[in-house]
Amino acid sequence: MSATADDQLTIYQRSRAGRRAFVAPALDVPERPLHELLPKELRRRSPARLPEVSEPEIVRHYNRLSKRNFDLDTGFYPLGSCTMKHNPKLHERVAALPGHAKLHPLQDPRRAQGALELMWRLQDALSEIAGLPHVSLQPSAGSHGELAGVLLTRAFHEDRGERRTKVLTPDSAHGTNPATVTMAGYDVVKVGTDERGNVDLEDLRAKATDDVACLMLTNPSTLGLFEPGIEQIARIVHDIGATLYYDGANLNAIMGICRPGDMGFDIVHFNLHKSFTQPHGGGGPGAGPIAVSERIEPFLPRPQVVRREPSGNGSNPSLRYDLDYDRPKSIGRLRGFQGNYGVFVRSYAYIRSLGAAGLRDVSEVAVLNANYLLARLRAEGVLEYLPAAYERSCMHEFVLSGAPMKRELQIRTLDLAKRLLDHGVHPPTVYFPLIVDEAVLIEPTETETKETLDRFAETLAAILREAREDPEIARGAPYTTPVRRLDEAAAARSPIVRETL
Amino acid sequence: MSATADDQLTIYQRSRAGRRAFVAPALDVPERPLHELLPKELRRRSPARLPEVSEPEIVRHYNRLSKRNFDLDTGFYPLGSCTMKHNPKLHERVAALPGHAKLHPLQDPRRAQGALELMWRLQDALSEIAGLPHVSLQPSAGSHGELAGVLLTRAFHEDRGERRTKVLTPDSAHGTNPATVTMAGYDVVKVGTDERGNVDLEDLRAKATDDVACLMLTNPSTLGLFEPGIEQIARIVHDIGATLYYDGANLNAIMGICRPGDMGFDIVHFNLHKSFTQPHGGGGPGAGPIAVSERIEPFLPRPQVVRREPSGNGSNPSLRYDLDYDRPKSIGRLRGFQGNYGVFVRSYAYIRSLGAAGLRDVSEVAVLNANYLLARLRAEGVLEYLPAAYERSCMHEFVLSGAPMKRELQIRTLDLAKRLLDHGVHPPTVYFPLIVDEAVLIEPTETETKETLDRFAETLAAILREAREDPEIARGAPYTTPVRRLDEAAAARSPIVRETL
Amino acid sequence: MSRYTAATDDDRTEMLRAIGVDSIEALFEDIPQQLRLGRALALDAGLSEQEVYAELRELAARNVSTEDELSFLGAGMYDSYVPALIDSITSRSEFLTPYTPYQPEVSQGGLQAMFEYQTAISELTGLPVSNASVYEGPSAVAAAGYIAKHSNGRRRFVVSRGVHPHSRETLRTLARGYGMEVVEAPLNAGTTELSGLDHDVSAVIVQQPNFLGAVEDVAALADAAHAAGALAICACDPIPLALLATPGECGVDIAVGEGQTLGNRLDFGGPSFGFFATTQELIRRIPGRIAGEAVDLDGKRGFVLTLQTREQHIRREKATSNICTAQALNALAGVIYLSWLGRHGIVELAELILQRTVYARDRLRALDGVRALHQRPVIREFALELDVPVDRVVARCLEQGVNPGYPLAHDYEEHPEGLLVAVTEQRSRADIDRLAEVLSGAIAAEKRAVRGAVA
Amino acid sequence: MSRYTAATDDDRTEMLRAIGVDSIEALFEDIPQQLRLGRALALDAGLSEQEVYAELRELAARNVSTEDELSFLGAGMYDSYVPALIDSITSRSEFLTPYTPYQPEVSQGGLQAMFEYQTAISELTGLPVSNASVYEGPSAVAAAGYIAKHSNGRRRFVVSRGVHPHSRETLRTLARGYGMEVVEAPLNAGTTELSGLDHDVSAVIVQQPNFLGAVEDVAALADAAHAAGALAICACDPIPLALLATPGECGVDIAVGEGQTLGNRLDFGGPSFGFFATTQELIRRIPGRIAGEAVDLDGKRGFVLTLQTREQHIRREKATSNICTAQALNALAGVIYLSWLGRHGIVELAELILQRTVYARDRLRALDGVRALHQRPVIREFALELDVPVDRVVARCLEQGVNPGYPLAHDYEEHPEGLLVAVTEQRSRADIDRLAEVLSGAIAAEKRAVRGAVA
Ligand SMILES: Cc1ncc(COP(=O)(O)O)c(C=O)c1O
Ligand SMILES: Cc1ncc(COP(=O)(O)O)c(C=O)c1O
Repeated sequence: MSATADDQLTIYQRSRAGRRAFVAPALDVPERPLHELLPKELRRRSPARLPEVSEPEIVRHYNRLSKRNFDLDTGFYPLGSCTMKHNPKLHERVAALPGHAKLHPLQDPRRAQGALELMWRLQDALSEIAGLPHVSLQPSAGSHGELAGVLLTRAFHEDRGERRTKVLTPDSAHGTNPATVTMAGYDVVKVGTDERGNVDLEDLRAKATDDVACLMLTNPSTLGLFEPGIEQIARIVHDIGATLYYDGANLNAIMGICRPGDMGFDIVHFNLHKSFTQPHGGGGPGAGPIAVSERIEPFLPRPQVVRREPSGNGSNPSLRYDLDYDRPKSIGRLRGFQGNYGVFVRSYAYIRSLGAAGLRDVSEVAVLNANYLLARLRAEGVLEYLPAAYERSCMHEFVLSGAPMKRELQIRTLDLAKRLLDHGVHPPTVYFPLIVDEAVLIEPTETETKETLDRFAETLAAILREAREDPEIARGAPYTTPVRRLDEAAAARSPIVRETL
Repeated sequence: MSATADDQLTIYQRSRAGRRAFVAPALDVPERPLHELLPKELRRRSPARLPEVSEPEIVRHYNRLSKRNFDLDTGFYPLGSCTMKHNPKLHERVAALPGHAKLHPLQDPRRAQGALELMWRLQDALSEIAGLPHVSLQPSAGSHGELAGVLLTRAFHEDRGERRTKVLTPDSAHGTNPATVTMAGYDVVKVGTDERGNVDLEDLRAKATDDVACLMLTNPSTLGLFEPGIEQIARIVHDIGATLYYDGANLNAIMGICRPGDMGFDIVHFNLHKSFTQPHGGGGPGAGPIAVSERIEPFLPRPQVVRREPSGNGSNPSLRYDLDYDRPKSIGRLRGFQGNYGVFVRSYAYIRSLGAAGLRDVSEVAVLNANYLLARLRAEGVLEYLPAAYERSCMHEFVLSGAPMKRELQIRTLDLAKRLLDHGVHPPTVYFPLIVDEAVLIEPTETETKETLDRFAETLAAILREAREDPEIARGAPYTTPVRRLDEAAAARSPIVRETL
Repeated sequence: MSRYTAATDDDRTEMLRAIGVDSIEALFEDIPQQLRLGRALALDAGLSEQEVYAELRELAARNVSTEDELSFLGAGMYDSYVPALIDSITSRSEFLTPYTPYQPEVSQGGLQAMFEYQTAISELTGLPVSNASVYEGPSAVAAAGYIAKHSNGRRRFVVSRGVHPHSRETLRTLARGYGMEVVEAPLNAGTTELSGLDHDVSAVIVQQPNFLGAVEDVAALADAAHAAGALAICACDPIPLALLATPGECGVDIAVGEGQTLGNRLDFGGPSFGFFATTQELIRRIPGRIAGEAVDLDGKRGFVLTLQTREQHIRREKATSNICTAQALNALAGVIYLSWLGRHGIVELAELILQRTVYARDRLRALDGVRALHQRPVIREFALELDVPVDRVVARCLEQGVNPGYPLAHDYEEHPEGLLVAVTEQRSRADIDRLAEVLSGAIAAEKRAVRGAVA
Repeated sequence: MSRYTAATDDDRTEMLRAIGVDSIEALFEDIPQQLRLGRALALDAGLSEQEVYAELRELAARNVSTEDELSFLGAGMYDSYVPALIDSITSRSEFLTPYTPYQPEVSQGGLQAMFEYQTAISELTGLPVSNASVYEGPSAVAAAGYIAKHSNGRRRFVVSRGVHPHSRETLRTLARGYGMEVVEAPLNAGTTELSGLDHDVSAVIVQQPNFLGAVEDVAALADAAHAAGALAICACDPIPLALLATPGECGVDIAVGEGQTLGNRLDFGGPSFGFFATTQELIRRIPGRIAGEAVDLDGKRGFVLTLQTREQHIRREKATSNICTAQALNALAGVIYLSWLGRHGIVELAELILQRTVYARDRLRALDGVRALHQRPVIREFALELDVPVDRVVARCLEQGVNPGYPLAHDYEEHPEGLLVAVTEQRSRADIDRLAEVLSGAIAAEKRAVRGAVA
């Protein structure tokens, strides 16, 4: 079971001239000389040097590579802000049904009624969960949903003849928020966080000027805290005529408990790959549907999935669900076709499996698990070195600061994270949110058992004990992983981003 | 990536009262009290203490367990006599098509024409490969095929009014052969092997008396050698009125090159899980179809898949392929239903993928790889300690004897095998065939690359070098596996074969 | 054609040079020239992957699967739902591709799964010892017979006519080899009637529920067997065991059965697995692989194949069975399935099936032209008898997309118009109601047709 | 309902005690009472696994997939064959479930696969730098525009009318945000006509082959762009790149494209992946993740996410893109697919498609009532123009189980009766012949119907 040196070869290094996996179907039409069909000057001069390998080699290569990954089905993965919950296997099965997986996106809607109905029902469910009446499934991920949201904001203001220039984001915001703001042509204005971890209302009021188009907020925030002043915040934002945007990355804390729409948000994005269990795939695919209020609706991307009410004169019943392109105020498309349908199938299956009670249970247990883990860490003495950034009960995740640990044990948050790898646990998110020094953001999710949380707490305590004895151990970690610490700085200085052939 | 202690728990040890993965569909019929439906005295008194675990736990448990297995998609697996060739992924896909996987075995043959045609075509292909006119797909594995074969032999003799009592098997035979002979009510008579590794013709002649019902032979033999005297052997056996049985475990060496039927064999079994790539599944499933000569045909198990020729008067075209039960001389069924159809789908797909030329290429490369590896081991000096049991060119596998190694380096074949584990290679078959002292039976198969064979040869050489320095290392191996050497003797003395709850 | 082989022309040249021959042909020198085939095999040319897929899909499309009709076929294999996590786990190469775990140090995954499986089977059957699987249900019955013969040396099996016809036939086939006589005990009012058991009887073999769906009084049957000094062997359907008195509780010596419903596909009859459980006394006679607990050099718990001296590779002609490759992957699916159901889930599932089965029996027996074939308790399957030719009724139902069950005539000439109807958790009340409607219509139409023909 | 959560009642009690509160409710104290929902969500009750499966299967059954008809739909996504080994690998939890590889020591599998993917894209496009994926083709075009804007600060994009309508629209949507004007360059005789490029032009954007299937002279277009000081951006279909002059050879600055045909399913339009390749000069402006080589403490080769200072989590409002989650798993399928094809296979595949496409175009243009829309070389798709209303002809074909292609009218009012026909390796000569027959019949029928209506 030990790794062999051979494990490290790339697929290109395994290539040998003449090997192959692919066998082409026979040419069954009269063959015409290539130069007649494609003049030489349009043809490539040198071949693409793809690897030459047999099928067993490809299978073994990628199987071995897979073993160099840590994954959710192997162990605990409390990566804060990422909602690494169990990915039910049923979802892969239903998404693979040929009626879903082999459906061409340009199929006539009459011949894709199942797909359109599924999308419509998913819109409906997301609308209910968000507490907002309209949904577009189009965006491909959270940050794409953000972009949609800010572009909607722009269209909304422009439609009213207003040109606003700024978007507010808390200093605790995820990086995609300010990046999105710039991409959508606005200037970012940062709003501070108060000593309890909430939006600093004073600062917000000061910055809430009438050239502000929008406030983007995550609630619970990236600190894992619910904004108790959310109603005031909404009032301040709406009073200046701006929109209130909900970054839904943390929706897992509140499903069925409270709703962004009821809090006053105009636009919400969902991360179906977080709260709704689309597997993360090592960095996608995901989907970032958005839900919006009535006033934003006219601007939604096109096409929109609609249900046509059967008209009195018995209009075509085969077109009950349709794609509506006739949206004159729409901001337009954000991508090709109708969105990441394969993801919709999975998330829809999830919602159907759990129903209302199940979704609420998800959030309750997510919050219970986080608070329990926090309590357990306290009981283990871990918080002495890694105090909670804010002393209050958290939602589905919480932030510790490794600053005292760094000071007193001479190990950094990074070292702690790396040492966890040797214990078969994926580290939490580290150094985010930026406003907490040596931050450790821990999100256990609802699908973990109490035993797993207990073991994690004990492991952290053990690492701290070990560091008290000998900090060098953590500083040199990890030791048992396929590679040890990698020199990222050197890699970025002179980047090698492809194999030299 | 390191294993945690938690890795070793059984699913029962993970159980906590109240957890569950299963959600029952709603009861949609009027509920009747249980005691009305099943009187108490017919009911079980205590529940089956199955584990109580949530779905994420089950997934993680078995995923982790899987990582404690070595497999063919991880590395080289030269387990002699087992033909550990690549298992094409296409086969899993086609076997899972609902039309195959969800077909009830008692479906009306008119409504299972695709399945019956597939079986018929597979029979046809196997018949051509074996050079024998009739095939039954029914047996579930090689040893089941053997049993079918010896029962056919019995039926054949009894039909002629003869009662024979003995079956001959070479001393190199696989254990299933003699075990089968006993199960079929015959006495085993062992035939010796000559100094070239062939059946000792003198001994055979001496034992070929007219109370012998059958000779069971593997060709190439379990020594990886082709019997050059096969024609003489067949003559001897047929001269006494006995049948000649072909153990097809080693068919991978000769597909498209020569055929058991042409050699004079009456009955052949195939191991679809060896030559025809059904994945071994950690010990099955497999399938052991048999091919037979005309004189054996009347006795084949029932039902038999047949093709009905369309009759002149236009008889039912929907019954072109059928199950024929009307076989008065049949030995009867050997199992439930029609055999391991899921295996047939895979092997049929394999035959269709490769065709005649591809199958021949399989055998050529299997033999090339084996001979090359033997040559490479010689070049590495490995044969000085582990000489080939017989000095001649081998077929698809070859046997070394670890006796000199044991004598000179003080490590046994077992130690060598265990030390290989630390190098990420599965050991060859060891201590079989029984007639070679400290036997090592190596079958590389055709799907391995030259580089893999080279590396294996170098690894063996390195282990021998290491043993020359310090034999203790090999004797204590393995070191890098999930567990180290296990005390099998103690386990067998007081067997614990289930978890105590 | 070389997609699965890697030897390029250059490789071949180099390898042949290393071997010291100048052609691959030369490696086959031991094969007498006159035995060489000398032509290509008469098989169609190889195809690309997409073409093979298309062909296999076309063949599949000519089968009517349980997804294509409303099926009440059972009679030994059942259209039960296979949860997705089973595919996900059993398709992992680490479980799918290894051989039988001869090297325990790198096979702990498979071995521990076997141990867990054995525990589950032991719990289900109430017997302390289970092996790691045999081929399937009917051959498990025959394997049990072989053990009985060896354990008491008697010469006759008494097998209930309620045992699956395939099991009875398989037993006969194999018994002929190992030299045993097989006689049948009749059914009376749906259950087995034992009489005249003498001291030649090696084992009495019954099935629970029996082939006609009736729940047997297994304890009484086992008592009768033991009274004659014979072993009691019971073939059981595993899911009903969640509710029924276990073989262990009934005094059965060997419990076997078909494992397909435990997380395995129908697959037109296989591969599935057979389970085999017995008492502590018979542990050293059990066929096939058994995983056992062991400790490693460091004192760590681990698992090995144990009691190997029973087996063919060690004991050869004295082995307790010739089985080698069994059904490990299918048994793995079995233990995952049972863990998925869990202690309470299996009871809930069995009760759901029971309730729906009783509903279905009551619904159908109330139809004009339909009688229940027996009055015994049933649990997932029941037998009916029709007033009109069952084959023609079935054909009429099939036309409407309903497969009403398995006609008994093939196996029970005493029930020429018998029909065996199976209910699984995938058949809802609405499905059963539809069956009732279609069956009733078919019978009425058949009656009209008969009257029409007569008139 | 708790199949995915494990907290039993006992667990809950114990955990709440440890937290020091007496109800879960208490943990939500920060949420103002008046904001609590106070009712259950109005969603249907949860279902068992088998019921969810049945529902999703029922929905799937109401879609006509490419397995259910003979489909010549393309226009950006193609019914190409996905080899089985891709499913087998990408369904492994180790690839399926991890997050973006933030911890490289336990993510070498994913990172190395990205590096291999980048190499393959670089080889295909002839450009030295590829990122690890963006969302899909059209948004990749818009992302390329964003880079162009930042690299030269100019204010206008010139986009060929041969670029996929979805790409053009997506570009417009996003350009409106980042403040760029978009103008279209017309097509003439099937290919892009550029004129009047001035110094406001930031980038010229073309597609190869273009939406009407025509092979463009990309080198000439790139030269024209460069002459005006603009960047040349080319959206390419990856399989034809096996034969066509690469973006790199043509002097293109940024090559993007839709990766679906590289081993990804149709999935009604997603998820697939977009690829993004560029020159060494633009490496620090590229959006999204990039895997780079690194060495570990022991000097061992490994891989990391590199150039992270471009990205949103570091650079925030100054990032080169806001992209975070991208399409890693789909790109993995892409690199496996390309390795499966291999150096020669990709050429063989492209040539097969080319030959069949030309055969199909010749076959169809010869039909009565059909004209080729342009005479340019085509490679996997071509546009026709019909004499009769295309919608009605398509409807007639659909009735016969043939989907003849994509009507152009929706996107090109200048081609009201245009039809875009795509050929993949899964459409055989016999399939094309059948299309010809059905299409010809449909046109004839339509002509008759028109004549009949007129008469
Ligand atoms: C708080 C927050 N917002 C936005 C995002 C961006 O989502 P995505 O990765 O789906 O684009 C993330 C993802 O990590 C997040 O945690
Ligand atoms: C030579 C030989 N014969 C027979 C068998 C038995 O085959 P099976 O395991 O399929 O029953 C084997 C399997 O290892 C074998 O190698």
